[in-house]
Amino acid sequence: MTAFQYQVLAGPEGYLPPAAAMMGVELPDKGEALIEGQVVSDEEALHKIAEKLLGAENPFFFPGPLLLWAWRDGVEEKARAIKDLAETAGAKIIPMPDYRPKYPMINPDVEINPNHPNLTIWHNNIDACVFVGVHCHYANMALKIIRGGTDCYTIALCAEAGHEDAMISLRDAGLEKIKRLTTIVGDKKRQLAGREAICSR
Amino acid sequence: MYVSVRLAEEKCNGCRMCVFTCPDPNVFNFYKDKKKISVNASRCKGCGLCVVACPKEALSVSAG
Amino acid sequence: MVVEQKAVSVDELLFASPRKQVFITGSEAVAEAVKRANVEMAIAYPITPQSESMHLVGDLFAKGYLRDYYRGENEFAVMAAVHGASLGGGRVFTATSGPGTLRAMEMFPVWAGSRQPIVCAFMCRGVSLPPSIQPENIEMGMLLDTGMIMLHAENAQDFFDMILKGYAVAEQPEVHLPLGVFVDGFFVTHTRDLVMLPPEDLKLAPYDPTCSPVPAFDMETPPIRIVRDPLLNKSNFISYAANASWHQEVLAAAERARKHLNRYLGGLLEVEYPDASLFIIASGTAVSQGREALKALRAEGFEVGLIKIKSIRPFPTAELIAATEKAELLVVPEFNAGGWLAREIKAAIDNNSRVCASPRVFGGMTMPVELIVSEVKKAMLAKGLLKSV
Amino acid sequence: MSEKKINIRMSGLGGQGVVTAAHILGAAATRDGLISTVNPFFGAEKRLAPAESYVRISDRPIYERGEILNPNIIMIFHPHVITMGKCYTMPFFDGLQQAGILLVNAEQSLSLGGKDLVKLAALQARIYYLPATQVALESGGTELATNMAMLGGLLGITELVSREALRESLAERFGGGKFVASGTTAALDDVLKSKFAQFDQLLEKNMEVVESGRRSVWEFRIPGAVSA
Amino acid sequence: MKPGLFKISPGFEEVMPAEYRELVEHGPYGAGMGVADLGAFKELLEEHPLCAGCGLALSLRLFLASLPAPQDTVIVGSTGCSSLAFPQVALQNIHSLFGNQNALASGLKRALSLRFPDKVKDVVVIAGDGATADIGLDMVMHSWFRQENITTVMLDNEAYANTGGQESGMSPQGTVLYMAPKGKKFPKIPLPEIAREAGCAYVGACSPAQGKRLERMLRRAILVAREIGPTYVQIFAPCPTNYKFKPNETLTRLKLLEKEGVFQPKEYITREAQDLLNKLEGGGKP
Amino acid sequence: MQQVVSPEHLLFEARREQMFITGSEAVREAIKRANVDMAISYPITPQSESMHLVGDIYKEGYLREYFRGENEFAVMSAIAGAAMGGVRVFTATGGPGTLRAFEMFSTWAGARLPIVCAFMTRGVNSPLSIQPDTIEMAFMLDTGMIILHAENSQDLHDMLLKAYCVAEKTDVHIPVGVFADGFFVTHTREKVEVPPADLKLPPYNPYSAPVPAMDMENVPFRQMRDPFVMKSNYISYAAHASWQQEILAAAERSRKYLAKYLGGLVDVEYADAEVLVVASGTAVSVSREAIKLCAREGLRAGLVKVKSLRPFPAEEIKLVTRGAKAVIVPEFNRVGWLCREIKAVVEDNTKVVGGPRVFGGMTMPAGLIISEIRRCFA
Amino acid sequence: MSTRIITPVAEFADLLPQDYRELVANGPFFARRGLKDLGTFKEIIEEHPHCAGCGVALGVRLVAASLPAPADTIIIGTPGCSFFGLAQTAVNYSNTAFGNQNAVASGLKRMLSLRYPDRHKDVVVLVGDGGIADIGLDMTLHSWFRREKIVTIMVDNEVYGNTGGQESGMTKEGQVLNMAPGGKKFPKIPVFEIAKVSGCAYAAKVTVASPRMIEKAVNRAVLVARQVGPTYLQIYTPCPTNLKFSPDQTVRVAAEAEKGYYAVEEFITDEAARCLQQLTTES
Repeated sequence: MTAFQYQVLAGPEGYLPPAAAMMGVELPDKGEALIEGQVVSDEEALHKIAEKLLGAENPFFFPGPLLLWAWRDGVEEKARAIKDLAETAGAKIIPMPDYRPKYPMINPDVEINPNHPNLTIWHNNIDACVFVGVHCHYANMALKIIRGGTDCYTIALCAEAGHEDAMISLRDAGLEKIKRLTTIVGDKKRQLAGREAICSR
Repeated sequence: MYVSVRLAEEKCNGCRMCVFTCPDPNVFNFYKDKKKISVNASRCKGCGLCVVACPKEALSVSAG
Repeated sequence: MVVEQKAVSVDELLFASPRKQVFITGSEAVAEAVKRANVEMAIAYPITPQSESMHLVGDLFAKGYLRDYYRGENEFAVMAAVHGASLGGGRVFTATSGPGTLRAMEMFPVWAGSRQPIVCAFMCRGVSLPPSIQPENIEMGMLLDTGMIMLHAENAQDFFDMILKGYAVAEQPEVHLPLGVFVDGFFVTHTRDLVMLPPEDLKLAPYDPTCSPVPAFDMETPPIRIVRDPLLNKSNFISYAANASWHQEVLAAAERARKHLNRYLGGLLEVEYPDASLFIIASGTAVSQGREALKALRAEGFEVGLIKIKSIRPFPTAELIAATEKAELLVVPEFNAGGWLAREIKAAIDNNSRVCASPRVFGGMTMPVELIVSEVKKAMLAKGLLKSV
Repeated sequence: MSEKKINIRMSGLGGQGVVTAAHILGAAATRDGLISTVNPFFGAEKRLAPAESYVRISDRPIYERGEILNPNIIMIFHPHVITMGKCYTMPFFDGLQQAGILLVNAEQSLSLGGKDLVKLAALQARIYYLPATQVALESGGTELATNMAMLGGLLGITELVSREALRESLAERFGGGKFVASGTTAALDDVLKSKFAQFDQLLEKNMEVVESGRRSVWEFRIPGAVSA
Repeated sequence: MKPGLFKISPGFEEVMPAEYRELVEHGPYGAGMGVADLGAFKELLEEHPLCAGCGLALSLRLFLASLPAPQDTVIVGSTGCSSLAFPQVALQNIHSLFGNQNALASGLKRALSLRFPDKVKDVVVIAGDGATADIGLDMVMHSWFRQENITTVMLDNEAYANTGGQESGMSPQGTVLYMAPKGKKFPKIPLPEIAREAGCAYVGACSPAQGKRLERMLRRAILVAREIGPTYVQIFAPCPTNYKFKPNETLTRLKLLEKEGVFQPKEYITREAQDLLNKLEGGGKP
Repeated sequence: MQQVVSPEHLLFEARREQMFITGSEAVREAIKRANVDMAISYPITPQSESMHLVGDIYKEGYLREYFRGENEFAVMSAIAGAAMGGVRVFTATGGPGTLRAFEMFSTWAGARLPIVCAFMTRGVNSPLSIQPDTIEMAFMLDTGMIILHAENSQDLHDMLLKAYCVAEKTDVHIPVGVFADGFFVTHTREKVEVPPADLKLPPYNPYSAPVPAMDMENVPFRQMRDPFVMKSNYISYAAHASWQQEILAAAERSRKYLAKYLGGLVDVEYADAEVLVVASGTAVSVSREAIKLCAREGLRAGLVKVKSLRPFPAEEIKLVTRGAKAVIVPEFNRVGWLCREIKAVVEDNTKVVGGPRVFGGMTMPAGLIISEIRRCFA
Repeated sequence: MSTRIITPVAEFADLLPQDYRELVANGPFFARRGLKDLGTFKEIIEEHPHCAGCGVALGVRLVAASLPAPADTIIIGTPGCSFFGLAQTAVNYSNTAFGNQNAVASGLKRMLSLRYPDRHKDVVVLVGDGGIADIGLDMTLHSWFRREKIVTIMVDNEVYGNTGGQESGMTKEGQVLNMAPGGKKFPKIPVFEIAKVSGCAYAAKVTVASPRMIEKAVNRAVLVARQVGPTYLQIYTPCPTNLKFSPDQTVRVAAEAEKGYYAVEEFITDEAARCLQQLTTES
């Protein structure tokens, strides 16, 4: 093990930061997740996601093509679950319908592009975001660029092995895990609301 | 300040020669009911191919 | 005729099932691997010493193990066609050698950049000029920075295993990179050797294109509006940064392969006699020659160890630093004139004056065990570790 | 003695002459005995796609290369650079140095976002407008002289190079036959030259456009900004 | 070459190997020898390692005997069986890479034209079917498009023979060879016709079964290439080793294939080339 | 009308004129004075412009032959043919073109052809990029060619002329690649000093080459360029290996000529500084800027400009870095091939800092190097 | 493709950007649209950075609008001007290295035939003259020799447009361009004639001045390629920028060429003719 543990924190990380994988951050095994470059249990990560989403001023979900188009069985269900999650977390949604470098410009109000995701982040002052349904290659690119040039806190709900350049990364994020996350977010929100209610009393 | 195509709608007979000669997509839209085209000037590069193609002299390229 | 095959996991195929010993050439070992790899399509172009393996793959096609196979018009075209087939979302195989590798050079970074899990066997030989069909692995020195994963097989057994393991590593969604399995031509391809094979009625589970980090090209996977792989359209800082980030992702993918390589290969390198103060470090056939030298030297009472480097990309830098920490002398025998492995090792470890970048033979020459033995002794002498030879 | 170095970033659309303008400005600076390097950056795009070029002018040797990330002066040749995001950087004034200058080709002031103006004010930036295309059409008879008007506008703000040097550079660029333009630029050169019967006429017209540009530039006061 | 260049320096006559002395005394340089004189002069090709009964080797012999000006001919080859014989050829010859022969010849021909503007230097490419029709096809055709003054000769043995007998683009449809385990899926590449369309002033197709015809076609091709533009000769010589017939059947087989119409000799000549040939061959000389 | 003068006169004695030109134009100015017989071109950005300009001087009569080939592999083959025919040649390419023609470069070296080729480096696919990146140089290191890396247009101009002088030496006679970073050099306009246009290098003499020209005018006639060593046995393998060693030896012999014409394989400034920046190409210029700015903060860093990558100045670098506390290697590519080279020759290579690295067309702000320098001093 | 892949998930449908909503509502994927409907449907080509009056852009647009089954079409391209119109296309589009398009298409077509044996997946190569006739000539011809079932379309602008206007093999003889400073020395490469003898089952030579002919030829080329073998289309798409004519004259220049060396021509083998006949009868 390396003595120096690289931390994947919100940026801006600089001109051309290295990919976290190049700095020794490894993707975890099944049942585990990453928080800021550290391997943790799935459950811990789910709670941390809930905390970050609820603590954010302007959280956004960025669903990608795999989730936007009803191309195979199971997508619609998962999409409903994500929508539910976003609503529960009080997050807005901006889609990433494709990956092309768009000409002549994107409209950062309504879309996000993996080649310059920072534009959408800057434009909308997004301080926390969730990637879901994006092919891993493009998600990794986007997460790295976001970390390089913005201070946005990134969360990846990956159906495959996860993403080191997200501050929190889940792997094998299927329907069950998403629903569990929604439950946690909902519970936490109620707790917070309760606490606020107590405070304001 | 920039050039783009302008339509004199009254001259348009809906032949769509402009539609077939424009190298750029969706600059011209065709309305079947009106039998007329419309122009999306923001997408036009002002080459003038449609002006040459138009049999009714309904199109011109000019600065806006 | 074709054997009915059951699709199983790589673990079951390679680690759990009983193996049977056969006496075959390296080329035959390739065919045995491809037979069990559930490959859909292969494309071939003749070049010595690779041809034989692709003939045998052709035979597999004729028998029904593969679903398509043809001879392309040249290596560049073959590597492009394999790329197209891979874009289409299926598992592919091809092989080439020496000048063929160089002719197709432009395609390798393309494979890596577009994240295609193509497995290609490279039967290394000399490159022009002068032409030579004989073993030599200079081409590996030229491929180091293509972004491909590079494994160097010592013998036919390695060759067989590394091709199958290659698919298992290359197709991991977080890796999804091309993988080259390199062997030294003739020394492996044409040498008959004992190889342990798992049953032929088992094959790898099929490739699943829907797990790919990039969409398959079939108009069945969203997004439909996609260009592979784009010239980032705007010429501006943002596009350059996106391009750079794309490249970093390719490097990162190779890093992620380490974990899987460790698991399937049992480490990126292997050490014999880890306590030795003097190591022979090699890859490919030079390892086998090194093993013989090791025997001879240890018989004379020299405490020599051996480090076999299996993965050239990613390179086992940390493992090498650890393994050589206490070593006083490192002898690196190679089958090429450029000495790329010695350069890699020198760049990877500190106090690199410990590295003796020899012996080097090339042009098809064999590396006699005696040559390594005498180089080791010469190096010891120079270091003052030995009084006289 | 400290180094006097000016970094100028010119952003426009392909065909507007940002490359040519940079070349003429850099060549003029060289004639004035200063050191200059000029480089364009363009992709494989075509006309009316974003194009940018960079001029560095100094009294000392210049070593750095490539894009100018921290310009003192930004020249915007086309409002689309701002309004349609056709620029190299986001926002279009990204990297502008303290007390930098913006020169924009537009007929009237653009409605820059409130946040942009706040940032520019904090930088103590100065914003200038110039209807360069209009000036080019009126004084030069062709919009292809927009770049000359922009150079004029620049000289109207700051005397970076002498009028004589500029004139000589122009003469060399369009008359000498020594200069070889690439691709599309060469095609546009031909159009430009075809508009004028004689070289002298072309030169004089260009200088007229420069003068006219110099006169037509005006400063936009950023509301609430502290004067630099 | 300069007249008189090819002689042994005084004092060394005795020590030179016999084959060189023979070349000097009875070689074909500037001697106007042809196929009819074979056996009566020292051939340009020495002992070589090609298989017994190899039609390609016979073609190469005939080819070398047919050169109108061997003393000023540089040949360019490519990887394949023919290249095994090349080191034994008493002409300056180049083997560069597999398939790049016509590009290399283009550069060479132009360089020699620069250096020897008043002399004819024949640059002749002679390569196998794989090198010409598969891996090198673009460079072959572009030398034709560019109207390079070179002659391209294909030794068509219908297979990649040197690498062990793989199907090539020139193999007949249906043939089972390595890399076509279910039989070749498409017909022989119609290169003579493509050559005709691609700008060759003269195209010939022949076989070593008729040496005189081969000589006529090759000479025509070289003469036309000097004056007009690119020319192409395709020499049909299937490989006994890989097509698995007896070495002594090579020629009978060729004759039979021709009789059956499987192999058809061809000549496509542009009008301009025909005019030139009429002028050159006016004397009735073949 | 040009007068033939000695290389020494042309390069070092003749009075130079100042021009404000791009790197592409600097190529034209060099070729104009290089007495080149023949050039062959194929379009690829950012190289095209230089070969257009070479086409123009062909039309003006400075060259005797010029054409566009069908692809880079064909062009490099045709150039080899011309060189074997005994004339002086020139061509250029970049990025993907380099890789497309890749097989030819070791062939040039193996055939002992003194070809001079300019490489305007750019990114290679995928993804597609036409922007500056030096990764192609990593692939080229073991081709047997001499590899020079130009810092700017002046270097590009001078190195091309000097390349002919080195490449054509009988004891060298191998190809020389002059590499320049695309756009950063090719498209940047700056002051370049050139010798008078009415002077040119002496012509190439094919009969002083270590291998015969292929013209049927010199001996031997029975000469194949370049054969499979025929017999499959120890003797022919040894012959093949010896041939390769001769190519390596030729590159070694070029050291003294490179030293003479380039003034050394490396340039060193402030050799005694605690922190050294080692770089090649455009990265040298950026390093100069960084060192200049650091000096204002009182941080004195030195500079090692590597001009020749092959042969590699291993001893020079080993010596000059021996006393340094840290060695910084900034690069315009993702893999850090120069850093690898440096690490392999610096004995205690833990002091080598690989980076900053930028690529994909990105500019390297001097600030990136400055922060590394600061970190090393800290 | 199934209709599902372009069907947005209900939850996110209203979040899609405008161009996608148009594609879904009014695209050519499942409603058969032809050239005659241009202007009334959302095209699969998007806004692009080609020069004003670009013939290549016009050619690419007309081809895209003519595709008989865009929902199951994959376009393979190569670097060059043609790329720019296609980078935004609403079908799968790939370009890898210059000139290798027909090799990539060969592998892709075969793999798709393996993976979707009961469906037509049209693989269309859409590339400029440099990519097809110069650097990629061998791969073009060999895909024809091998009888690959792919469509090869050349948009012939007679120049390397993207690298700044160099002479190409398809440039007319005598034309002065970069890298041909003394004028091009040899005639246009007769790719069309070569296609006829190289195994193409259908070939056509058209220009952007005849859009309806382009549509007919694209349809025939795609249909024949599905069932019979390789097909080739050569479309004259003149380049105003490098051949230096006014951009409003592109179609006129093409029309003029039709009267001479670019006369419209169709080549069809008997087998392909029978195939088309049968398809007409069936429909």
